[in-house]
Parts: sequence; structure tokens; C-alpha cells
Amino acid sequence: MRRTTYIQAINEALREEMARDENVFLIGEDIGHYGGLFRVTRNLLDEFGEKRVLDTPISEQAFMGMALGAATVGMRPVVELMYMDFTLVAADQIFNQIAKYHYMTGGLLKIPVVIRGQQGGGKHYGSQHSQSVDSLYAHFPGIRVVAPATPYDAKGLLKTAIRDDNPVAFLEHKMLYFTRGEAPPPDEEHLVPIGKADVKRAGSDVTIATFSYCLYQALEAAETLEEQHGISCEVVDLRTVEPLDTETVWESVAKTGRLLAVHESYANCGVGAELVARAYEEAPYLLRAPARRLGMAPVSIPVSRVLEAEVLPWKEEIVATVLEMERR
Amino acid sequence: MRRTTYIQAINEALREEMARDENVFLIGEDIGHYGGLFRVTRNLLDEFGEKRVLDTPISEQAFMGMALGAATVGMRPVVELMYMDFTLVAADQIFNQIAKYHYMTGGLLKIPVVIRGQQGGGKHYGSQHSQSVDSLYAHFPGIRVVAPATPYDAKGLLKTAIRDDNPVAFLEHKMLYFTRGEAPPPDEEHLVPIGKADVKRAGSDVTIATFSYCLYQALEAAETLEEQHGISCEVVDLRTVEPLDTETVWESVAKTGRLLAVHESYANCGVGAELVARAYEEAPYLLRAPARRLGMAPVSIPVSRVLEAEVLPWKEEIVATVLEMERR
Amino acid sequence: MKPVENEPNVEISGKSAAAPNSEAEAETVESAVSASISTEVLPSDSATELDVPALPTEMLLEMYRKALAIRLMERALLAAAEEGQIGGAMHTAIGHEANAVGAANALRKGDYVTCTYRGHHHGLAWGMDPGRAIAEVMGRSDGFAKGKGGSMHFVSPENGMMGANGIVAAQVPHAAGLALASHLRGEDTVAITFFGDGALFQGVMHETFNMAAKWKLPLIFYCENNRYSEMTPIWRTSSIEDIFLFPRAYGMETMQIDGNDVEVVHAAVSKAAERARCGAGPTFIEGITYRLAGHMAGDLETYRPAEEVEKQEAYEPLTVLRQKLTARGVDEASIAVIDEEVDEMIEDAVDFAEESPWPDAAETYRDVYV
Amino acid sequence: MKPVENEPNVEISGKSAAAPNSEAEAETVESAVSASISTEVLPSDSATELDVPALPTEMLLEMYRKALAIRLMERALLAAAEEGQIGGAMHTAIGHEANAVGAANALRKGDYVTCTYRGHHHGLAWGMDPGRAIAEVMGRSDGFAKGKGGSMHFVSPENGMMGANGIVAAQVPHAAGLALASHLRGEDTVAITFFGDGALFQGVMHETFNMAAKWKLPLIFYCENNRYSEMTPIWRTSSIEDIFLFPRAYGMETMQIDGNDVEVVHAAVSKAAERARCGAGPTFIEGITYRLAGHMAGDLETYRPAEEVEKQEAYEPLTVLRQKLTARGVDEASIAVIDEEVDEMIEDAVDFAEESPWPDAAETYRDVYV
Ligand SMILES: Cc1ncc(C[n+]2csc(CCOP(=O)(O)OP(=O)(O)O)c2C)c(N)n1
Ligand SMILES: Cc1ncc(C[n+]2csc(CCOP(=O)(O)OP(=O)(O)O)c2C)c(N)n1
Ligand SMILES: [Mg+2]
Ligand SMILES: [Mg+2]
Repeated sequence: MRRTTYIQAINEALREEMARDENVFLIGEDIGHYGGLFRVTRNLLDEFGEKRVLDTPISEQAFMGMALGAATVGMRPVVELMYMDFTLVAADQIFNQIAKYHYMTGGLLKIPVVIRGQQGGGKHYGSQHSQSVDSLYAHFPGIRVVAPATPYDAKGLLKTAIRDDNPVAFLEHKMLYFTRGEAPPPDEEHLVPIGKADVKRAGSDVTIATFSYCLYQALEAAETLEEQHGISCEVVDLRTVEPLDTETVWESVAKTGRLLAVHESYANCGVGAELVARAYEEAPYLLRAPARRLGMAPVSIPVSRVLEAEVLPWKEEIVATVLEMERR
Repeated sequence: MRRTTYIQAINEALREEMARDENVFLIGEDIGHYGGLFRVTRNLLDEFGEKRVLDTPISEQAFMGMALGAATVGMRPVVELMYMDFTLVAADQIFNQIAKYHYMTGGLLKIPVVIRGQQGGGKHYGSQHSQSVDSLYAHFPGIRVVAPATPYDAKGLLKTAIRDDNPVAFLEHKMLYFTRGEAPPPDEEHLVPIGKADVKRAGSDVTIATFSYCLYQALEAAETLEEQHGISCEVVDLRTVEPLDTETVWESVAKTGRLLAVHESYANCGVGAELVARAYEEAPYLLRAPARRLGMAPVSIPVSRVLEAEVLPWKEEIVATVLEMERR
Repeated sequence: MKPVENEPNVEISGKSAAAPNSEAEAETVESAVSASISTEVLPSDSATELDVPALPTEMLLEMYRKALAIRLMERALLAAAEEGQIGGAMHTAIGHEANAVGAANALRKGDYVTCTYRGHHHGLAWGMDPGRAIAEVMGRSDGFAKGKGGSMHFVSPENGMMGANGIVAAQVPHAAGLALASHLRGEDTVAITFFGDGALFQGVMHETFNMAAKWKLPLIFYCENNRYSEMTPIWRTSSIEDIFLFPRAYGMETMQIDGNDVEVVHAAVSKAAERARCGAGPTFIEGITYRLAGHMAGDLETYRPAEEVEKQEAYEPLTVLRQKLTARGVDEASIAVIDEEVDEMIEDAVDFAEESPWPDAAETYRDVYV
Repeated sequence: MKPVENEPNVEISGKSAAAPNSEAEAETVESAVSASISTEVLPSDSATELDVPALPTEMLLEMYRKALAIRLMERALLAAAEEGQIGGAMHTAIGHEANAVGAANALRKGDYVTCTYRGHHHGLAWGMDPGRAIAEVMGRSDGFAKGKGGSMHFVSPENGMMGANGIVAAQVPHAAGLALASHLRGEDTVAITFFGDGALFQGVMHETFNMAAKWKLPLIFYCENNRYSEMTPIWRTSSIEDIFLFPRAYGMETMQIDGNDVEVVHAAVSKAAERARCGAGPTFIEGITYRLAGHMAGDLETYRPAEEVEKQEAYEPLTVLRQKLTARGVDEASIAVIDEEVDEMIEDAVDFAEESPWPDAAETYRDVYV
């Protein structure tokens, strides 16, 4: 079995899709000649030239808007935001424009734009370079949101995202970039569907629904819970945040009777709260204990590593919350 | 008892606070010489001059950032966004800067900025002029969010907001502007605290927690439910969305055993989902039926009045949802 | 026709920007601008340096028909709004017609346009059907966007009309994206984007100017300068005295033209399109025009004197066009025939819209995703 | 000292912007710029039109001390980062020192500064304590922001240092707000804001230029032009050939200066501050400088040739300052004493920071709200 890093998986997906469809082009800061701050787009300019890999000035609003314009006539722009925090700089073009254009035009125009880049904490980048924006994107209808955790899923989902006629936010995570995992052979038609969760660990007592880097934290927490407390967790990797694959989650909760949603974006008005609310709307009878969620604490992410560790909803907090849920 | 319109209440609050504290100034588009597109700031330029009421160009990012800068040295800017949808144009300055500055500076600087303007549907303004942004603001820590429904609360909360040392988003609603209600005598030290909900209707069967224009829809729904179905709803006006006064809500749910949260911002990852999630975190034992929430349907708000009526979580939908909850 | 009160200040290319040398001078320039630009008109004969060829009479007649259709549709819409048939924010283009009609006629099938919420004139000039347009504004099912977009979101891809926008200046990078698509595909299509004088101070304009100039995109920036940003005159909030000179800082070609004269607009846009098609990059055109109606339906217009509007009515696009036609020997009677035909067309269009059914509630949930 | 290879192109006020007259000319200018500005240095003696008075030797010595402290702190921080003591994005200002030191010394107590994530030099120049600064970068409890802000968020209100920022250009309107506060209160304080060449193309810059110029705010825009935006040379993404000429379109005073020479920087900022204080409005200063270290800690610098950096090392702020001191008759020995003192101070500062305890976990939840 071939293995790649997460970065390499994304790079491969980009290369394959660019080769397959000449309408695909990349646009963003430092992505061309340099190959991207995190080297995700390395070598692509050499292979496809300056017209397919555009180095922009620091003008997120305008190049996001340009992506929309180009997409209306069938181009398939893949926009890199160097840090997903910069979503806020281009927020009007993303949420007032890209997410709404198909609807506002009564379906006359399609906006197949992919917005990709890395998010998340863990590397002490502080308040403006560590935010997770999945909940923010999910709040606005009209844009798909995917956040794969493994190289395998990342490659397959990015290829699907590029071919999707909807705008898609493709959220990477800085802690995942150098992780390695199974990868499909290059150039294969390897597609992972948007909107389909994947059970990454089977279990019987508690369902942990999560995605992106938190998946690994949840898996580790599950190990600890199993070993030290005899609690068996099923870990569902949502992979897609919009639309949420609640079917797979309810299937799991039907077995476990307990649901904990975990994500790194702010807990307040976050995806976890959403999942809890939907559980009580759609499948309250499945729950044997109150459904819970964990997200980023309501503070601006601090730089200091001890403070940052405190706000991230990682392993220890997952373990503690599951234990609390079991006590009910 | 004196009565005023909602607009007049806000205008009075601005005038009184400007007279009381010379650090208070207003900044925004068309607010000075013209008096504001919705005439909320009318006459204030005449009274306080061009240095206290600044007409800006259409440059939301920059004037929002300027408000931050001025606030760091003790000025108290009140920024008008003509439509709260334009939050997205200035999103970096609001969420990456204003909301975080106190924290990022380790508490060294305070940002007493008020961002105010009207939001909401009901007048067929369509996708880019009708959004409710309360959930969006609430997602980011560091900024208070208030959304009063009555002239009385609007005046008292705006005065409190201007005196608050935190940034505050003060969300008005276009359907409320010409509503009338009780008002305290002018120039009185009438302050309504931030973070305190208010029970606007007593009831025993279901708690409806809501705010802004939805309050009136909830009150009407409560009437219908009482008259036609004999269901008694307690309507809690949250008034403040951040922080949420869950204490008052749980007190009510302790009586009713049922909770329905209603707001006009998107349901998905919204304040309602948050309230449901907190109910199961903090007070699950109070609930005799699954807690529910209602918000804007996940579509970009359409112009056509029949389509718009369909997406707004108003009276009919509240009635229908309460009936569903009662059936459980 | 109003006599020329100012020096001609329409110029094209080659002239360099003269920044004021002192504050005193800057002040003088500013008040001169606010006194002149904000209230005066620029007759087309002052367009000394732009070569404005006379267009064929047939084409002028066609343009007159279009401009009149726009005017009458706008009046009908204002009436409908007063009756309560239209909600939200409806901005009419009365007085702006020549900018749209002149530009549309100078471009080709396959070219693209994006514009602002004040976009009805662009819609019609680019070939949209008035009946479906009115239906859209009224939120009916026969609206081109099924009533979802309304007045602020005119769109018609088959006509190259790629969208109006409710967010000031947001449509500008969209057009740059269309131009980028042409550029990347090696096509010779051109994109034009319309925006107002107030839009110039949105940051995204600057960002787009820079990239469009850098990449030499086939793009035409067209500023419909009606001297007001909603209720605020432009000089009150800007330090830029001559809009058309400003984009030169990016190394762009710029022109200031009479936006009330279709022939001038046609000449300017033709020239810009030619430059764009041969790879010479973007051009900025400032069309001086005037909004004869309120900023939006319901505007009481307390912020400008009635005389200012009256003055402008003496030199507005339809008057200018009629004078041109008369000068070409088109007689009153022929014009009256057109007037009647167009009037009837718009009446029919209103009837069509009013009879169009409301969209089905289920339509609400379509088109969120493909 | 490197010989002058270019025409002096430092000028101040009065000159008007000469836009290229043809595309061919534009191309020439562009390549000339990329060939010269991006790799050449501008010695201070080319500052022909800015009156640069010789500063007292005492002041130069003080500035040398500051600039050296910055340099040594940055080197210490890079070493600490390599040891894994510092995470996130840490941008050092090695090579940029003169911009900060020259500017800070030209301003008064009560004036304000905001700057970018590359802000360590501004912090120290404005009087921040190196020990607490290093502690902040390391995330320790004695950091001025208790470890919450880190390298990208230097702040010290008591010194007028009102904040560095991780979002490119976001600090620029903040400074305009500080200037606005002075303006509204009728105070004669001035604000200065530092940003990079890459920041120029953020829309918010344009918005701020416009309002600052319109309201004649007491504001100094200071662009530290190090010719790179992260790993991308400025000419690759911009159509603006001469940064310092661009803001003239807003009617602003502009200067292009040698940002490696404290005396030149001091003179330019003094002049701009004087203008600002007497109500004449904002000034734009382009300080040509060079970043001798990577964009941030860990940068492998594959995007620029080593010779380019070497060349610049011959004309960098500390070298220039030492030459000045020597020319004034300050002997090697006195300089060596300072070198030793500063070296010791920074070593102590590092020790202080390393011994500073980690913040208490409870600290996490403070300062979200007042
Ligand atoms: C980002 C944003 N800010 C403010 C508004 C509100 N607004 C709508 S039109 C307008 C004035 C625009 O003036 P101008 O660009 O001159 O165009 P005109 O309306 O005169 O055609 C304003 C401020 C908006 N729609 N979008
Ligand atoms: C809005 C935003 N976009 C992108 C970045 C990433 N970024 C950080 S520094 C930088 C380059 C800035 O270059 P310049 O303004 O020249 O300053 P320098 O780093 O050279 O001092 C970029 C793109 C950011 N921090 N903020
Ligand atoms: Mg205008
Ligand atoms: Mg730089």
C-alpha cells in the first residue's frame, strides 16, 4: 500500500484535476513560483505554467471575487487562502457572493469555486492564524464544507470538490499536513463523495462524531477510554460538515445511545451545537443520555502553548466529557 | 406614559449619550447631513456638529478599523452599518480585530466600540439586505451582542452598550423601526443591563426563548396557541444574545418543561442550536420533551414576498412547532 | 440645450495627472469641483480629444428605442412601487440610460457585463425582456430568476449579463474574473463592469485595479458618476478630486466622458474594447451622468435642490438623443411612432408581469445547491 | 560602502507623477524597477531633496544602542526558535532597524504607532523592555500581554505602541483611528503606521488613504519596502511601479527615502510629523530597506539568491550607523563598549524570559471581556 503525507495527497489531487480539466486553475498568494507557504502547490507552476497557477498580490477580496466571475463561465478556480482566518478578509465575496450567487440568479449561474487552505490550532500561531472556520462556513447555506482528516480522504474529497458544481470550502488543518496515511495509486479515479461520513472506529457505548484533526484526538481518547475505563467509543468521521451525514450518525447512536460531537471551531453556535439540536429534532428517541458537544473555548486563541492547550477541545477534554456522559 | 417609535428611542439614546460624554461620536454612511438612510441619526449633526457625526465614504473596513483605533485611546465610537449584511464587508475588522483586541493585548487595551444597524427580513430586500447576523456575531467571543425588541429596551440597552467597555453589536430590525411602545422620559438615566432576559409573557406549558422582531411573532403565536389550542406559552425575550441569560430561561423551563428557541438568523449553527445544546449541558433534567429551535431556513433570502414568507421562522411556524412539541 | 459653462474637461490618454501643489491650491480645486462637477453637465461637444464618429441613424434609432424602453420601464416600476407592488430597495436608472445603451451597442455578442443594484438599464440594454424583468422586480414566477433576485440582481447569461449586485463594488472583481477567463482561455471577449462614484472608495476596487492592470485583463471599468453616493455628494467624503485621473496611478488608460450622450459613450467603450481585445489591458471610463429620480423608490430627495434636477433635465440622455435624431432629419412623426410602440411594449410588459403567478412555495428550496 | 549604481531617486514633494505614456515604456519601467529597486540599495547621500540635518552624536549613539539591541534580540529569538522554544509565525526585523529607530526618535511622547506582525523593532524602538518582549514571544507570564499575543502582537500603550497585527494592513485603519481621535479632540499628537510593500494592495489601504487625506488626519503612512511580500517579489504581482508616487493620487505628500539610514528616516518622519501637527494632513513615506533574514523563522530563502542578501549586507542599518559614528570621531573602543553592554542586556533579557513562568491556565479565560 502506497502512503503519502496529507500535503502530498492534496498536491496530487490538484495536479490530477488540472491535467484532467483545463478549466481548473489555482489562484492565491505565493502559490506559484514559490509553491505555497506550506508547499501544497509545489511544482504545479512548472508543470502547468503561469496561466494555470496565479500568484496574486495580498488582495483576498478581489481574487475571491475574480474566482466567482471566472466560475460563472465554466472555469473551475481553486483559491488558496494561506490561512483560513483570512476568510474574514474576503467574507463578503465568500458569503454574500459565492454562497448566494446560484440562488440569487434563480439557478442561472453555477459557481464551481473551491476555497482551500489550512486552519486550526496546535502550533502556537495565536488569534489570527489558528481559527477553525468550519462552523462559520456551515452557518451560511449555498456552500459545501468538507474537512478531511486523512490523506486518502483529502485526495478523494478534493477531487470531488473540484468537480462539484457547487462552491466548496475545503478545510485542511496545519496539524495534519505532515501526517502520513494510505493513499490510492496516483492518477486513479479516486473520488470520495461529499456528504458521506465514515466510521473510523467501531464501538458500542458512545458515538463521537468529529472531523479534521480532532479525529485523531478522538481516536486517541477512544483508546484511553477503552483501556482505562472499559468504555467503547464509536468514532464517526463526518468528513463533510455541510451537508451533515446525520444518517450515519443516527445509525451509530442507535447502537450506542450516546452522542458527543467534537470540533475545533468555537463551540458557541458551532457544528456540535447543530448536531445536538438535530439529534433532538430528528432522533431524540435514540438518546439514552443528553447529547453533548465540545468545541473551542470562547476565547481568542492565545499564543502561549500552555494557554493554547487549555482552549483546544482535544483528547483530555474528550475523555473527561465521555466519562461525565457515562456517569449519567 | 410616553410612547415612542423604536427609531426615536435609538435616536434619543444616541443624543443623550453624546451629550453626556464627549468621547462618544458617530461614524457611518449618510448618517450626518442626511440623518441616516433610516433616519435613525436625524438632527444629531445639527446638534453636535461634523466632528461628532462623521459621514464616511463607502469604506466599511476602514471606518470599522478606525473605530477600533479611536477606541483604544478612550473614544467611544458608535459605528452605523447601513445594513447589518455589510458586517461581511468589514468582517476582518469586526471579528479578527475588534472582538480580539482586548484579549490579544493581554487586557492592555479596551475597545468600547458599538456597531449598530438594522437587520432582518420581511420587507423583501432579498439576499444581501435581509440577513440576520446575531448568530454570526455570537459565534465569535469578545463581542457582546444585543438585539432589543421594544423601544424601551432599545433605548436602555443602547445607552448601556455605549457605556460598556466591551465592543457591542447592537442589532436593530427593519420591521421594528416604526413600531411604538412605552418609553422612559427623555434624559432619564434609563439603563437596561446587557445579559439579562425579560419574560414578556407568562405561561406554563412551553417556554419560547426569542429576541428582536421574532418576539412579536412569538407573542402572536402564543395568543393563537392559547386561544385555539389551550396551550400556555411563556415568552422569554432574551434581549442579549451574548451572553445568553440561561438562568432566566432555565427558570422558565423549570415551570414548563419545554423549550423552543426562535430567531431569524440561520438555524444552522445558530443561537437556537446553541441554546438547545446548553439546555442539555446545563439542565437536561428540566426537559419533559426534546428542546427545539427555529431559525431561518437554509436558503439565501429571496426577494419574492411569497418565497420570503416561506423562509422566515414566524408565527405559523412557531405555532406548528409548539403543537409538534406538545404531541410528544 | 444648456450652454457650456466650464472648460471642456473631457480628455483621453496621454495627459498626466496634475496633483495640486499646495494645500491652498487643493482647497480651490475642491470647491471648484464641488461647484462645477456636482451641478453642471458636460455636453458632448466638449469631448474634444475622444474621436466620436457619427453613428448611423439606424443605430441611433435603435438606441433611442432602447433608452426609451428603459425610461418607461423605470417609470412604470416607480408607479408599481408606489402602489405597494414592489418591496425592498429598488433603484431606477432614470437619467443613466445612455451609459448602458451606448456601451452595450459598442460591444459584441460573447462579451460580458456586471453592474450594480442600479442595473435595470444594463439589463434592458443587454437584451433582457422587459416583461420578465418587471416580473422579477415584482417577485413573480416569470422573473428571469423566478423572483429570487429581484431588482438588485438582474442577470441574463445568454445575453452576457452576468449579474447585478447589492453590495457596492462587489461586482467589479466578478467582471475581472470574467476577463481573466477570457485571458486564460485566449479568447478575445471583453468584460465591462459598471459602478458608481461612491463605489470608488471600496477597497476591492483598488485591489481589482491593481490585478487587472498587472495582468492586462480585457476589462473596462465604467464609473457612472452621478455625483451622489445615496444622499451624500461625492466631494463630501473623498479626497480624490478627479475620479478619472485616479486610476492612472495603476498605469491604466482613463477617460472622462459625457455619459449622457450615447455616441460619446459608444466611442469611448469601442476604443476601450479595442485596447482590451488586442491585449493592451484595462481602461477606466468615467461617464458623467445624473440620476434624475431618487436614489431608490420612496426617496424624498431632501438632499438636493429641485433646481439642480431641473437643470439636468435640460440635458438628459433622451433629450440628447432626440436632438441628434432631429439633426439627422428624422421627423417628429417617426419619433412619435417609436414613442407609441415602446409605450405599448412596456404596458404589455407590465401586464405580463402583473399576470405572472407568484412562484410556488416549493421554489424557495431550489437553487441553494446545484 | 557600496558605490551608487543608480540615479538618485529619492525625492520629496512638488514633483508630479509621470505615468508611462505607452505600453512599451511601461514595460521598460517595470524591468528597470525589478532590476534596480529589487536588488539595489539606496545610500543616504542620494537623498538630495530631503533636507537631512546631521543629528547630534549623542542621539546617534542612542540610536545605535537601540538598533543593536533590536538586532541582537532578533538573533536571540531566531536561536530560540531553532531550539523549539518559539512556535507559530515569528518574523524578525533584521535589516529593518533604521526605519523604526529613526521614526521613533523623530516623534514625541504621546504620539502613537501601529505596525505589522514584523514589529519587534518598533516595539523596542518605542521603548518596550526586551526581557518582557522576549517573554511574550515565548508565551511566558511576564510577556507584556501575558503570552496571549506573542510575536505578532507587540503592544505597549504606555509607550504609544498601540499594536502590531497578524492581518496584513489591518493596523493601518487603526492608526487612522488614533489620528482621528487626536483630530476630534484637537490634540497635536500624531500617529504613524508601518506596513510592507505587499500590504499596499489590500483594499483597506486605499480606503484609509482616502479618508485620511479627506479629513487631513495627523497620520504618517510608512511603507517599509523590502521588495518582497513573503516569498514573492513585489513586481510580480503589482502594476504600481513606484510605490511612493501612488498615494499622490489622493493628494497626499509622499517621499521615497533610504530606510537604512536613521538620519534620513528621522528627517523624513520629522517633516511628516510637522505637517501633520499643523493640520496639513497625512504623508506617505516609502522607506527602501531590506530584510536580511528570512520572512519568518524557518524560512529557507529559496526564492532569492544568496548574493542579493550579501550585497545588501554591505549597506545595512548598523553598518551605516557605525560608519556615521566613526565619521563623527567616535572611536572603535567606545563602540565596542556599547556592543558589549547591549549584548549583555539582551543576554539578561533572554535569561529573564526563559526564567519567566508559564502563565497560569486560568489566565486563558481572562481578558475576553473587560
Ligand atoms: C458595501 C455596501 N455599503 C453600503 C451600501 C449601501 N448603498 C447602496 S447604494 C449606495 C451608494 C452608492 O453610490 P454610487 O456608487 O455613487 O452609485 P449610485 O447609487 O449613485 O448609482 C450605498 C452607500 C451597499 N449596498 N453596500
Ligand atoms: C490578510 C492577510 N493575507 C495574507 C497574510 C499572509 N502574509 C503574512 S506576511 C505577508 C507578506 C507581507 O509582505 P509585506 O507587506 O511586504 O511585509 P513584509 O513581510 O515584507 O515586511 C503575507 C502574504 C496575512 N498575514 N494577512
Ligand atoms: Mg453615484
Ligand atoms: Mg515586504
